[in-house]
Amino acid sequence: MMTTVDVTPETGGKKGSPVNPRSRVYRPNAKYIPILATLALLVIMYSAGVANYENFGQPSVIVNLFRDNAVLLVVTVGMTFVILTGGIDLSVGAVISMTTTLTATLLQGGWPPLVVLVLVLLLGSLLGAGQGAVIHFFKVEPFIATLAGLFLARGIALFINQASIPIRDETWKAISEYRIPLADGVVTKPVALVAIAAVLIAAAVLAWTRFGRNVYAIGGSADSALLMGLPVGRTRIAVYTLSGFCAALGGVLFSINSTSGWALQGNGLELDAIAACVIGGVLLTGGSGYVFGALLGVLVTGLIQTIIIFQGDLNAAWTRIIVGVLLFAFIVLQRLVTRKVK
Amino acid sequence: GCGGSDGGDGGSGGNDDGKITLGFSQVGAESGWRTANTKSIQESAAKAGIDLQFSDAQGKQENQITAIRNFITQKVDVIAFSPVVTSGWDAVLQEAKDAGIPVILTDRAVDSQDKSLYKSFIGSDFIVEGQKAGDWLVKEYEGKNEPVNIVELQGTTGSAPALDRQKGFQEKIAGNPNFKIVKSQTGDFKRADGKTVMETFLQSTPDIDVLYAHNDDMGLGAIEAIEAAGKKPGTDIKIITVDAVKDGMTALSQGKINFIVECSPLLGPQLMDLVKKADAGEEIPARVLTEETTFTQEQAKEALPTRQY
Amino acid sequence: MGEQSPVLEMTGIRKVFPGVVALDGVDFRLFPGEIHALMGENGAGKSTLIKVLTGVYTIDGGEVRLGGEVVHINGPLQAQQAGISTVYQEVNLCTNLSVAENIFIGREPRKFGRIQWGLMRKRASELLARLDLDIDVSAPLNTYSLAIQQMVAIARAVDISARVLILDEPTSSLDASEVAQLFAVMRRLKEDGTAILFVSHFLDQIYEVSDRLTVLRNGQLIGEFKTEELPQVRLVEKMIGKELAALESLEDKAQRNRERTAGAEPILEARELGRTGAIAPFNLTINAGEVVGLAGLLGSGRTELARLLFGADKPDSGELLFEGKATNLRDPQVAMKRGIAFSSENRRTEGIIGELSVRENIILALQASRGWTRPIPRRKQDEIVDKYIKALQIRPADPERQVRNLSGGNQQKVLLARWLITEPRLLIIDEPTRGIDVGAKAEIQKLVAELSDGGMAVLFVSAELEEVLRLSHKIEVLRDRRLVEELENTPDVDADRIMQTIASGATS
Amino acid sequence: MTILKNRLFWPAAILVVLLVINAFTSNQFVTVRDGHLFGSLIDILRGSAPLVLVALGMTLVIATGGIDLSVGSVMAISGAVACLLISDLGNQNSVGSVLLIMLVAIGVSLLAGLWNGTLVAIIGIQPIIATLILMVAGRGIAQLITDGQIINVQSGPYATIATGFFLALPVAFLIAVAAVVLITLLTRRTALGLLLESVGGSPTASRLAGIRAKRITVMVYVVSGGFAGLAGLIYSANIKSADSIAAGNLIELDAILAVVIGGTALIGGRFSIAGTVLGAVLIQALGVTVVAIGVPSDATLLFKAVVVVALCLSQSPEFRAKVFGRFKPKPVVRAEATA
Ligand SMILES: Nc1ncnc2c1ncn2[C@@H]1O[C@H](COP(=O)(O)OP(=O)(O)OP(=O)(O)O)[C@@H](O)[C@H]1O
Ligand SMILES: Nc1ncnc2c1ncn2[C@@H]1O[C@H](COP(=O)(O)OP(=O)(O)OP(=O)(O)O)[C@@H](O)[C@H]1O
Ligand SMILES: [Mg+2]
Ligand SMILES: [Mg+2]
Repeated sequence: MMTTVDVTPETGGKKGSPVNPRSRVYRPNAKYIPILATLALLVIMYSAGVANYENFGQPSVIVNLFRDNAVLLVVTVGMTFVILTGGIDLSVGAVISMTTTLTATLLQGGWPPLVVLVLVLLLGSLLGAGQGAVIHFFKVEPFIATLAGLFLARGIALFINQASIPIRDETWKAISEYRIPLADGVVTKPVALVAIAAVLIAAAVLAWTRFGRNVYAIGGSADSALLMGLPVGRTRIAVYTLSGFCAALGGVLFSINSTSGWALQGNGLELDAIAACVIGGVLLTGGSGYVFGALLGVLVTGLIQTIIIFQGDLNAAWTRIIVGVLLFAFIVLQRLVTRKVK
Repeated sequence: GCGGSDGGDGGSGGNDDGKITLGFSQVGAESGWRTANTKSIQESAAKAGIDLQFSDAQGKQENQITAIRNFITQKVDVIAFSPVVTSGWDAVLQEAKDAGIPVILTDRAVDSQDKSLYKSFIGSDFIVEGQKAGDWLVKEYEGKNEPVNIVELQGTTGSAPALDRQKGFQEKIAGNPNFKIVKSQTGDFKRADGKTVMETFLQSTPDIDVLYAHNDDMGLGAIEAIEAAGKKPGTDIKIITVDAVKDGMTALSQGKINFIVECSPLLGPQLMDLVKKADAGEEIPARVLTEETTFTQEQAKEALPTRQY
Repeated sequence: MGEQSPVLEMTGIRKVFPGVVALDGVDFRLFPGEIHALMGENGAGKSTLIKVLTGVYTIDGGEVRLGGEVVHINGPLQAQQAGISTVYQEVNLCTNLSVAENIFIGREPRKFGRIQWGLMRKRASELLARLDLDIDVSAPLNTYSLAIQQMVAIARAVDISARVLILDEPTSSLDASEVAQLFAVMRRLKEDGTAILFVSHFLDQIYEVSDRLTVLRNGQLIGEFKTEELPQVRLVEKMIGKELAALESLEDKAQRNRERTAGAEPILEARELGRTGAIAPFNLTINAGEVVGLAGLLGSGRTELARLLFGADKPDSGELLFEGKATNLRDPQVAMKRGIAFSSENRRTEGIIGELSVRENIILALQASRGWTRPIPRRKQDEIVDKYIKALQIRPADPERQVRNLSGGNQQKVLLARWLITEPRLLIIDEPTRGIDVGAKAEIQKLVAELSDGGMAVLFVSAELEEVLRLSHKIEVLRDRRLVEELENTPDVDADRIMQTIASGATS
Repeated sequence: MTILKNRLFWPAAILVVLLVINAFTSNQFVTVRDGHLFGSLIDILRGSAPLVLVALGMTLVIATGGIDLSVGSVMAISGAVACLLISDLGNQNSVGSVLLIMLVAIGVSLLAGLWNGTLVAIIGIQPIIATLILMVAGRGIAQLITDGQIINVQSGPYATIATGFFLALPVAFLIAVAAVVLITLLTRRTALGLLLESVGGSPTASRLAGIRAKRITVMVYVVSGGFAGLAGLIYSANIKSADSIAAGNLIELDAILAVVIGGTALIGGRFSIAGTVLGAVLIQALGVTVVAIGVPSDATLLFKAVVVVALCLSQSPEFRAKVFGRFKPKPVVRAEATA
């Protein structure tokens, strides 16, 4: 096709290298192996629960899993974006507490629900954007910038009100009590649907938009991404904004779930979210992982919790130990399976 | 009770041996007090022949909500829990009610307006505890007209006991302008933090007359700090604490603490009574107060040998 | 073309890094439809000039005109929008992404805002086919060798059809055929009116493809010349500021070396050693004092073979004899204990530790082999490091500078120094002259020859056939990840002979 | 000029400000009483000992690009083991037995570190999740050891490590100093520091340079475990009891913060022991200052947030350039003007 001056040797032989047994069929799957392994282990864990505990097999166990972990799920979605760029966001739990406290306070003060909703979501995003800006422009480590954000958000929440505040607003209550029947005797709530929607949207954004791909690129190598002419600063700030938004949304869901606001709400949630991401195969150094993985991570932690509750005879000490043991077993198995298949 | 007839149904679903199943969601294991509370509940459940489904929420409301929902799925007969916070239980309590499972609150209250969401609340009143502490102080300084500098070691910022014990205490001492809370800072209910904070109090405030600690542990930590500063706890600085755990009572009997307001963790037996009644559909009182008292140094010496925790 | 006005004009460019004046009043012009070579020694300031132009570094003085207008470019994104497309010296791609994405990221084909993956992959395959590269474009880039990554970077830059195309040492790890493909593409673009800025240390390539050249030395402009009017020797003189005699003397030396091959005892022997998916089982013997060259095309398995001999990868068949005894090179540490050294072709990710200083990078391997409890005394460190900074002309000659801030060629020298000070019995060097200027390259070749004279065995991997021919006693030819032939480097062996083997090599 | 450019200048400045505030609010900053030093400065130094120890170990772990979340739990375990064994002693004041017990507790902590290191280096689990396992389970183990109760001890020798004085200085402070000196010698007088930084800078390149990255990784987790164990002993000796729930709770966050304030990047590579120590003392001083100046508890966190924000901004060269840059002409520009 191309005429060249040199006598270039025949290079067609490169195509089907006889020594290369790495079958082409396996290749596209290789990147999904961690996720598939996680999924398989999740199923095994669930089956073990069904075999061991009465009523574990009820569909409501699975349905409740989504509903009880809706907040964590939404927050984890935001966290996934941040981690994919190689960053971390410690402020999410605190943003939740700030959001719930503010929501409850404002609703108590008679503000219209829609205004409150928009306001708190905006505030969460703003805080996220601020963190992103500090991280990008001043090259402050994400860890320390978002830790400051954590102090700030929870500080604001505690400053507003230390006590828990009930929400008596009709709209909030109505959403909180609204049930969506799925099957006979199985109901779910709007919060679960919001969470699932968040996962689907995030997955689509990551897979099919430029923004999503830029996120991966930055995580792979921010320097290279910059040299490739990608909008690194913009993307990075957007990612933290998104995480702030997700955390605020999580806070709203929390306030709907519990019709209350409290400054200590969501304490330690950031670690749960990070753990869920990592369990789901998202690489903390950035550039690799999927939202569905993070979803599986949330389900794994949720399922461990459910198993512990169904076990029912563990005191605090044993609860911790068993959680640790299950986590360990899961992670090691996941590691071994992926290593073997590779 | 309205859930009585359903309760039997739930019982048969939960287990076949006809035993009552109680789902209990504990706040966590944040202090020795809480561990004693857990133990009391576990032991008295065993004694009363009640199947206990125990779950530890590690201080998180979301975990508790999850646990309660799972109890509903498991079709337990009765649910009891010590709420992490006061607000935010309406939705899940409604679900329990719809499933016909009676709910009993222990130790901490909820602020639901619909009182039919739970059957009973058994536990102490933190505000009253604060008031008792205030009362003692007011009495102690009765007739003396000198300024009294008080420092306060609060519990975990934002937690119900911390807020209420502060509130009750303040109410009582507000009447006398001599009483002045000069420093108030959280010691997170922990011994070590109580010590560190007290060290700083001692450095920055020359004459402290009274220490009010929201629990024994912080008070015990503070005693260490006071002793290290070369002062005599109980004499140079009067100390009031809440809880009356064994270590606290010992210090009280040794004269290192002046007054302890009891906050008994031993709710188990009373709770099991209520559980049985609730399961049987019997009428039960909406508020059950734990039997608690206060201790002076003399009373402590008497009570100490028979203390269980 | 001369009468046209320049598409790009830089005047009085100055760039200062803490402690170094990288560029000092440099002028540079680029006309549409020309291939302009930027020449200079390692550290002369070529890459810096390019990075200043594309806004990676801010300018400390001077101005840039694009199409006659003064522009202030703030970053690569803006440069790209202004029609400047660049391949930077070190491969700067996101290796976690697929090949196709690396080519198209930032400009993915979209429909309703949704990336069209299928179309993207198809276009990527087509584009690479134009560079005669047939690879799976949906595989992550990090599954491919550095040379392929380099091709992908070129494909990306070429596809961003721009007014100005900048190629900073794109050919440093490409073999002859790939270079030919690249040049063909460059000529086509040139005909279409694109202005191309080209950096290379291969003088032959410069003379083959460039129309005009600008020479830098020590951050200063030496001059702008028409390529055809400047003989090679003069160019080298201009670059290094003195005459280059080293090359000639080496020629003799290599000749002499060829006569003395047999008789030495084997250091390393591979028997049916192989690794599935990487390299087919092969037999290879390396004798003391012998330079063994590996020749082959891009992706032919040279690197894979070399890694096996160092224990960087684990073989899954065959055995390895070290001085006649079977050894299991479990990991590099074991290999080092035996006296094997390996310098990777991928200096950025497998070579230098950017954050550490030149000194620390140089002593790293030696220190590792001594173990952490026996630190090399500081005085000795300084001694060794100074010696090698001088010997290899590492610039700036400041041992405490972060390696990250050195020019590419100087980083390569640091790596070489790292291995030389361990005084290995077998030195495996993968593309050691990659990105190294003519002068230094000659020095390094001389060094290799000397070392082998002194009894060291060397496994020499290079995409540059000339070099392999000049240095090796024995040449192993690879094709399709299979060792197809072993040639004694007799005088009748030349590039054509090897190319023939590669082309017709028995793939039985 | 150059001192202003030093990364540690601003943290140090803030620390000085905090200490000055303390000097003013406290009645004794440093005085001599009963033959030893006393006062709020001494309190701060003594109180920061556990954090300094934990942060030291954390620095090494972070230098290799890892993180250790389990330090708090290890503290709890070590305190629990020590107090349980001491409370069983016939004579709690026997120095020999107490020393032996402390060694046992530290041994257990080293094992915990070995566990972490194995998960990270050998099995290849991401550090944050590998150490999360022990963070969760470890506190459970500590609770099992103490049966959920607070175990009191009345051991003079044990209490000494936290509250005793030696040569007029607090023993806890001296232990911390000894640890700092030890680690500094270990990393800067041997090649360990270089190898650590190399592994943190690029694990692949380090492996190819013949560094046994795995071994080093395991080692830093073991060291981190050991220091956490020591910190746990001081923590529990300070209150003469083992509080398995409170001990070391959230200390990992403070420790990481101290490391980052000290100028060690979380991605690994170059690390600064001096910086970490500065960071740890700063955090302790901040906590004390909040109490000393009587910040109301509902505003405490906001106050801390402001300080941390100020700190992280002050450490950013970009921020300093933007804020202070306007006031001084850039040297580079000046050089050009004269050229
Ligand atoms: N970021 C930086 N910080 C400090 N000094 C730098 C930086 N980048 C480059 N330099 C210095 O600037 C000088 C010019 O380097 P440059 O990379 O432009 O050289 P080069 O001509 O491209 O060399 P090579 O042929 O080796 O690639 C060198 O002395 C180098 O050490
Ligand atoms: N044509 C190709 N098709 C698919 N994969 C290839 C091809 N060429 C190279 N590769 C990949 O790149 C690697 C090439 O191997 P290796 O690095 O040994 O090549 P090399 O001979 O050193 O050539 P170079 O370093 O110049 O690319 C292999 O692991 C393989 O996955
Ligand atoms: Mg260069
Ligand atoms: Mg190669």
